[in-house]
Amino acid sequence: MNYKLLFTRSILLLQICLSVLYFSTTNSFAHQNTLEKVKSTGVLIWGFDAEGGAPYVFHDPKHPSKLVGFEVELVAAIARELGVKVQHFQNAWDSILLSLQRGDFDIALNGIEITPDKEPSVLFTRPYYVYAEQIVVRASDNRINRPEDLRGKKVGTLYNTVAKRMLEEMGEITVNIYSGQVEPFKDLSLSRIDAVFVDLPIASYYAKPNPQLRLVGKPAGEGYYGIAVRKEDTALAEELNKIIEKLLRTGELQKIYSRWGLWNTAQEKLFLHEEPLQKYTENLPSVSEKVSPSVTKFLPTLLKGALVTVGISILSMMLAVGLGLILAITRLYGNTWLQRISTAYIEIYRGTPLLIQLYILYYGLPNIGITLSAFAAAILGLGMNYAAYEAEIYRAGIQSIPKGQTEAALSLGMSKRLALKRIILPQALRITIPPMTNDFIALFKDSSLVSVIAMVELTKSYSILASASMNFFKLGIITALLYFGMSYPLSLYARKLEKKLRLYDRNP
Amino acid sequence: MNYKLLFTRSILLLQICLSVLYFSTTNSFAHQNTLEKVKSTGVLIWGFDAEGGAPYVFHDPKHPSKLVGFEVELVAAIARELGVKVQHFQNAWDSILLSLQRGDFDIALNGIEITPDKEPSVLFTRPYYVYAEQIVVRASDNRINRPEDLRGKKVGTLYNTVAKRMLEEMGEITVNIYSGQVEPFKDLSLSRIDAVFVDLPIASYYAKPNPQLRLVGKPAGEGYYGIAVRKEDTALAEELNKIIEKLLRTGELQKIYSRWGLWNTAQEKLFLHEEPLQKYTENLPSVSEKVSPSVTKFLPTLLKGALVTVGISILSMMLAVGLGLILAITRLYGNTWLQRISTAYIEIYRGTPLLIQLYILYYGLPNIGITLSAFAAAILGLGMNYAAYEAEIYRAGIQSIPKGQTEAALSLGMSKRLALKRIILPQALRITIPPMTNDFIALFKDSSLVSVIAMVELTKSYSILASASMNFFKLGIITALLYFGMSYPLSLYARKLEKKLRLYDRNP
Amino acid sequence: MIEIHNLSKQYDNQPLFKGLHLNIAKGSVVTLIGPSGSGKSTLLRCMNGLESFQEGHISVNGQKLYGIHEQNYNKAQVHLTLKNIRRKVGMVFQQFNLFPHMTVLHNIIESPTHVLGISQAEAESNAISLLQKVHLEEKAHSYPDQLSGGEQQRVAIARSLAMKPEAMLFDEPTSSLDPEMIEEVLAVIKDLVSEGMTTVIATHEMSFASDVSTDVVFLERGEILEHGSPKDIFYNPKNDRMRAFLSRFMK
Amino acid sequence: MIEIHNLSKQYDNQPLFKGLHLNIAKGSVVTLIGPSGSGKSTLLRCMNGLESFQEGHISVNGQKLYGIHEQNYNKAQVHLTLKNIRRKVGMVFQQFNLFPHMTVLHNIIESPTHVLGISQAEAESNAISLLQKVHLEEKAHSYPDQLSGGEQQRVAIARSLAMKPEAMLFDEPTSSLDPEMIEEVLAVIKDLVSEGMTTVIATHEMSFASDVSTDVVFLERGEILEHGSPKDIFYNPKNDRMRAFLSRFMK
Ligand SMILES: Nc1ncnc2c1ncn2[C@@H]1O[C@H](COP(=O)(O)OP(=O)(O)OP(=O)(O)O)[C@@H](O)[C@H]1O
Ligand SMILES: Nc1ncnc2c1ncn2[C@@H]1O[C@H](COP(=O)(O)OP(=O)(O)OP(=O)(O)O)[C@@H](O)[C@H]1O
Ligand SMILES: [Mg+2]
Ligand SMILES: [Mg+2]
Repeated sequence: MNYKLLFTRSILLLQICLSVLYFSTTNSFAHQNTLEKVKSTGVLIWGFDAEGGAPYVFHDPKHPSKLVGFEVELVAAIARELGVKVQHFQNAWDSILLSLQRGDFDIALNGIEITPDKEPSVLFTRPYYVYAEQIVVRASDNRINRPEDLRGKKVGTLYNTVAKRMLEEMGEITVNIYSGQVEPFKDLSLSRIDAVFVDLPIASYYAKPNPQLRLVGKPAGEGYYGIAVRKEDTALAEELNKIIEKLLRTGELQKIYSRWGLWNTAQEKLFLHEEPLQKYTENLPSVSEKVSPSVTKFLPTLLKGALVTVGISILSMMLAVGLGLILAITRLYGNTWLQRISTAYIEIYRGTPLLIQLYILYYGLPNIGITLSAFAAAILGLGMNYAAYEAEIYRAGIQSIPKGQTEAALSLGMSKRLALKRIILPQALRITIPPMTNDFIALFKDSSLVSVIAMVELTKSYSILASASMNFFKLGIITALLYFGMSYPLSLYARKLEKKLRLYDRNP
Repeated sequence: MNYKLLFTRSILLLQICLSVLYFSTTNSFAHQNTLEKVKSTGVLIWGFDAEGGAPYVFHDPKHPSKLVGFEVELVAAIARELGVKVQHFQNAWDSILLSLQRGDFDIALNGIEITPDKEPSVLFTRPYYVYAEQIVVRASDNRINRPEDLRGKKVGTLYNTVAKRMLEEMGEITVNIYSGQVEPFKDLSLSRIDAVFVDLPIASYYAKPNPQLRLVGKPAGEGYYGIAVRKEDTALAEELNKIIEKLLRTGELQKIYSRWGLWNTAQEKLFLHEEPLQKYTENLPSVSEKVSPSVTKFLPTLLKGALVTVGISILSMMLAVGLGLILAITRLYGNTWLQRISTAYIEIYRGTPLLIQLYILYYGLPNIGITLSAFAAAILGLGMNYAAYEAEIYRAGIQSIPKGQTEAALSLGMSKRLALKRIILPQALRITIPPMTNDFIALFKDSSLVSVIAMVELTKSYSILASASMNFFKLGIITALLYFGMSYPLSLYARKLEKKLRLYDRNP
Repeated sequence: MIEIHNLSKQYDNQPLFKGLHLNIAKGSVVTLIGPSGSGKSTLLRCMNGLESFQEGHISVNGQKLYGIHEQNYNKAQVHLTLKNIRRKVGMVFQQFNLFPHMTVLHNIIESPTHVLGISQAEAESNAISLLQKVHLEEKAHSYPDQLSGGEQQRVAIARSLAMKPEAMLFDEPTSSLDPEMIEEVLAVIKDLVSEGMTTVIATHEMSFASDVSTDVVFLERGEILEHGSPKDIFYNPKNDRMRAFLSRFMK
Repeated sequence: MIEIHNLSKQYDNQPLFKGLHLNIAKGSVVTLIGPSGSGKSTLLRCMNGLESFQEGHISVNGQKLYGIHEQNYNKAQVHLTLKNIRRKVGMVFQQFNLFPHMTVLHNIIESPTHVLGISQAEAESNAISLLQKVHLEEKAHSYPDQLSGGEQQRVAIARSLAMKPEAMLFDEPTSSLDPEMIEEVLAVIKDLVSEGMTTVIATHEMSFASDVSTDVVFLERGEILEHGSPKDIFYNPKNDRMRAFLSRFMK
């Protein structure tokens, strides 16, 4: 339930959006010499994405309005060297280079890897950091020793990280994306996944003290982060190169990285790259690529999440319907003991929070040797919880049918079972459709609870996308619409079914 | 919905508890000379509470297994001066001095105020920090200028802070406790509260950039934090005093505090207190006070939270029942337009997340001039949401009654309205009791959502207590039992009512 | 008192009445006879406004109910008309339709206290005397489902009479009654008639019809085949169809 | 075929039957008559095991149902006994109890196809011929709530007969029927009797009872006051109470 956080943010952002409407200024000086502009105005505008950006750039948890991170300190040092102040420009990570081209800010510095595919659109400075990723496996598992061994395995990682991107690029890997840093290691210990692939510091913190886990292979996927500027800003890039050189030589860069626990021997390589990795080009940028980042490109991911939500909801509702029916029938017609058991089941499952039930299923059962997959635990947890509610609805429905109907069926030689199946339940169904529809719709939303056990459903997808793009409000509306889009057809279908089952002599 | 967080923690802690069972060692050398023990073993055991402890001691959000905070650095410096290593001992804040006396650790250093009431039980060193709290009000509000002016006002603060304790000690103040740092200032702007009273740094970050708010008065409640040791450890205390002196003189203390944005001129006063504020006493400690911290003392707070949950649930259920009935009746008997409106209401309120509805009520309506209290917004939000569900249940109930009943009533001269009230609804009620009970029980748990709008109900109370005491698992069980304790009597009553309303010729 | 003018009604495009006329004078006792499915119950339900019809109008005590295809049909007006009609006209259903959640006594006093505003005490004493009339005083505190079929039928009659209507519509009032009870109910109805009550009864009990009625109407497939005094109808039927229908009674 | 031995039953400590004995021979047609509330319906329901009783036993076709206070009462056994009894004994209820969610045709074929395992096609052709017998073939695809009272009654009879029972219990089968229909149903029942069907009928229609039955049982307050041939009972009643009850019929 990231709800709270999400919506605190979305409301905040709504307010931000509104104030932006008042104070918005479009930067129309995009293509003048940026270095000159920076020096004359005394302000360096820095583009970055603060969400999910620790330890790069992130909101200080104790003072959420304050940004911290090694890149914040790096940019501060750069600005100091330039003799200017820093102005922050928050931008969705995915569209950061587009915004840079459009002229929203002067430099983009936010863990942007120096790769050839970016060469046509922006200019990079010399690298300022060498990054790497680490594999963690179970101590007893000898199968995985290199990144290549991850193929065909189930690997956990964190969302919005280089590691995740690397895994997805490797292909043939089932990637489990977590938002918490504890859960992937827990699932690894429980053999639910085969390996964890994350930033080395995280791997060290969690896996090293745990005797069940071990780090294997050298940190992989070494690469370089550079500062991106617009292609025409060669002067700015050269100035930045000089500053990086200086910060390296004076040891200030090392100090900053050490403070964040990020300094390692790999960083020595920074000294090797006195020239930018990429050659300057004198072409002017193509203006054709200035597409504003659109929400529609997030739709596939949201729809995938919605699909998971629908899948989980439908399967667990099926379980709830079946089990609920059994519970209702044993409660009504069973012997004293069966009645007591089903009554107890109903009271306990209704009376305790669903989340506790999910946790016991997913993290508790492994203690007695039953390790369920996240999907199975989600279906079981939701289904068994809702079964208690459905049982009561069915009981009410069955009890609303006049006894004469059962008597007529029995006197025609039907068994109690057959009478229930052919005569009572079909009539009861119509009365139970509206409350069942209620529950099914509520289930769509309750199913977001399963995100705690590493399932990426709609709310989780929203959360991932929103924190990656900062589009909380727009995405929030789309997500709400998607939820509505699930429940409304269900309502319509239920209404139609109800009409079809209409018994003539009932009230309107 | 702090659920996720809470239960991630509670499971973590369950595991911690279990491992503690394996590795637990009881410190049986409590009463030997602690300074000697520390020096001979080379380990200083430090007691603290890491939850809700920013910027004192807290889990680094990027590496949750790592502790950070200015006190961590301070203790590191002290240990370095002593020539020993630090061993961490997590302890509930409320029982930290009891545990110190019991011998669980050597020093307690965790924002513990030097106050006379603690004199009989522990020994304090000279102060290591001067703390203060700041009042924030609306810029337009001239009523409050000093802490004394807060009397009779509604004041927002954060849970588990000195400011909260100060407000509660002042008395005659309605204290609103928030867990997020943004919301109190938002509520202050909306005139829902009259002032915010929090740590100066937080006040500065949030209120200074907001033209609607201003800081008034000098930072209040200035006081001193000291290191607590056992009463007999005068040697240790003197050693610590020397170290604090040294850290002050060399400027290292200032450096640590500056790094955390905690240095201010008030800290100069630290130089004035070369002697401990409290005189050493030579009495041995009384062993009689070694009571283990019991969960029962949290019960009153939990019960208070449960009361709020029950209150909110009952009131909003009453609203849901009333409004749901109106919706069901207009949907069944209203003219085309009324039918459409109530159908749309039902579909929209069922189809969209409750949290969005709550946010719009509480933070959205003020934009059009309607400012609801948290309590009113909670009741309205939950009630209006559940009304949509109840409406469908009532419709099903009404439709299950044979038309002959209405016809008989009409032919006896009753109006449609009277027939509905006296003949149809009483019969429908019985069928609607089980699904209504379902919803009422679900409401108990859904009502925890209102904690986002500064209501302290059961889940929130749990969250506050658990983070204050680290008793996640025990308190979690108690909380689940309390929820069960609310729903079970309701179930019993519903069953009794059902039996009373039993119509003879129905199925069992 | 009740005038049915050119009544046309159809169920699912299946015509039942095709321009039916009938006048029921104040104080008369009209029995509707005819084979099953001929439209007796439907005609009674139309008179009480429980069933709408397509054309024609029914006037009760001067209050006019129009068919929904008529020009004079006015939805707002219907509401008021129905209220007035139903205050004056009681109805006893073939399936009784007692209120299962109320005791016999409460079934009876419900409408007098809530519609007419009669005091609880007065309504109860009225109810008791009505229950005595139908020999059910000892079942006053039973629930409908604890009663036999005939007992339920008699409660339904008492419940209708408690509203002191000016006209009563009975749908097969004697079908669940034993012969003795039929006598009793007959006596009750005769009493009512002597007090000027207009009564319409759908029945299969020819002897009951011939005993009690001033007019007999013979219905077949929604048409009035014959309308006359019991003597004319039962002992001198003009119509062959009628004669065949009555053959068993005539034996 | 049906033997009732020392039957005692009470409702809420209100005794109804106090040691009742009755033997119903195979192929006989027994009518139960008596005032409303005398226990006719209850007696029928006991024979079909729909109502439990405190003492005595009822044996149908050799299958014995014991009172719940009897030593021989065995809950597990009851289940099997009931199944056997109900396969052989059909019942038509006073309130019809048609299945409202099924068409007339489906009401009739439901049990034959699901209990007896007869094919859909065969069950349907049986059903159609039964509907023809009760003159309702054109209502085969209507729902019960679209039928008149008499039509529902006839469907209920057809539904029971579709199970080809060896004995039939009718609770006021003619109460909603018009005189012609009574003839028809009588003919149906006579047919059944000639095929060896044992029949028990609770009725208020004395002429029907005297026409059709081999035995007449007069019940009053749960006691059998008289038991004999129709001739004896109707034309030579020994009992004063009976004579009073029959006075109207005798007229
Ligand atoms: N469920 C019940 N609870 C209590 N009393 C009942 C119940 N069912 C029936 N009775 C009583 O038992 C008596 C016999 O009822 P039963 O229905 O057998 O009468 P009946 O002979 O069929 O009457 P009728 O001719 O009116 O149908 C009646 O006095 C009735 O009130
Ligand atoms: N809701 C309905 N939908 C369709 N047809 C209906 C409906 N109600 C009644 N009918 C048909 O209208 C005709 C007249 O029904 P009605 O109930 O008035 O007959 P009746 O004269 O009262 O018969 P009975 O003596 O059997 O009670 C019947 O053929 C019946 O099937
Ligand atoms: Mg009828
Ligand atoms: Mg009966």
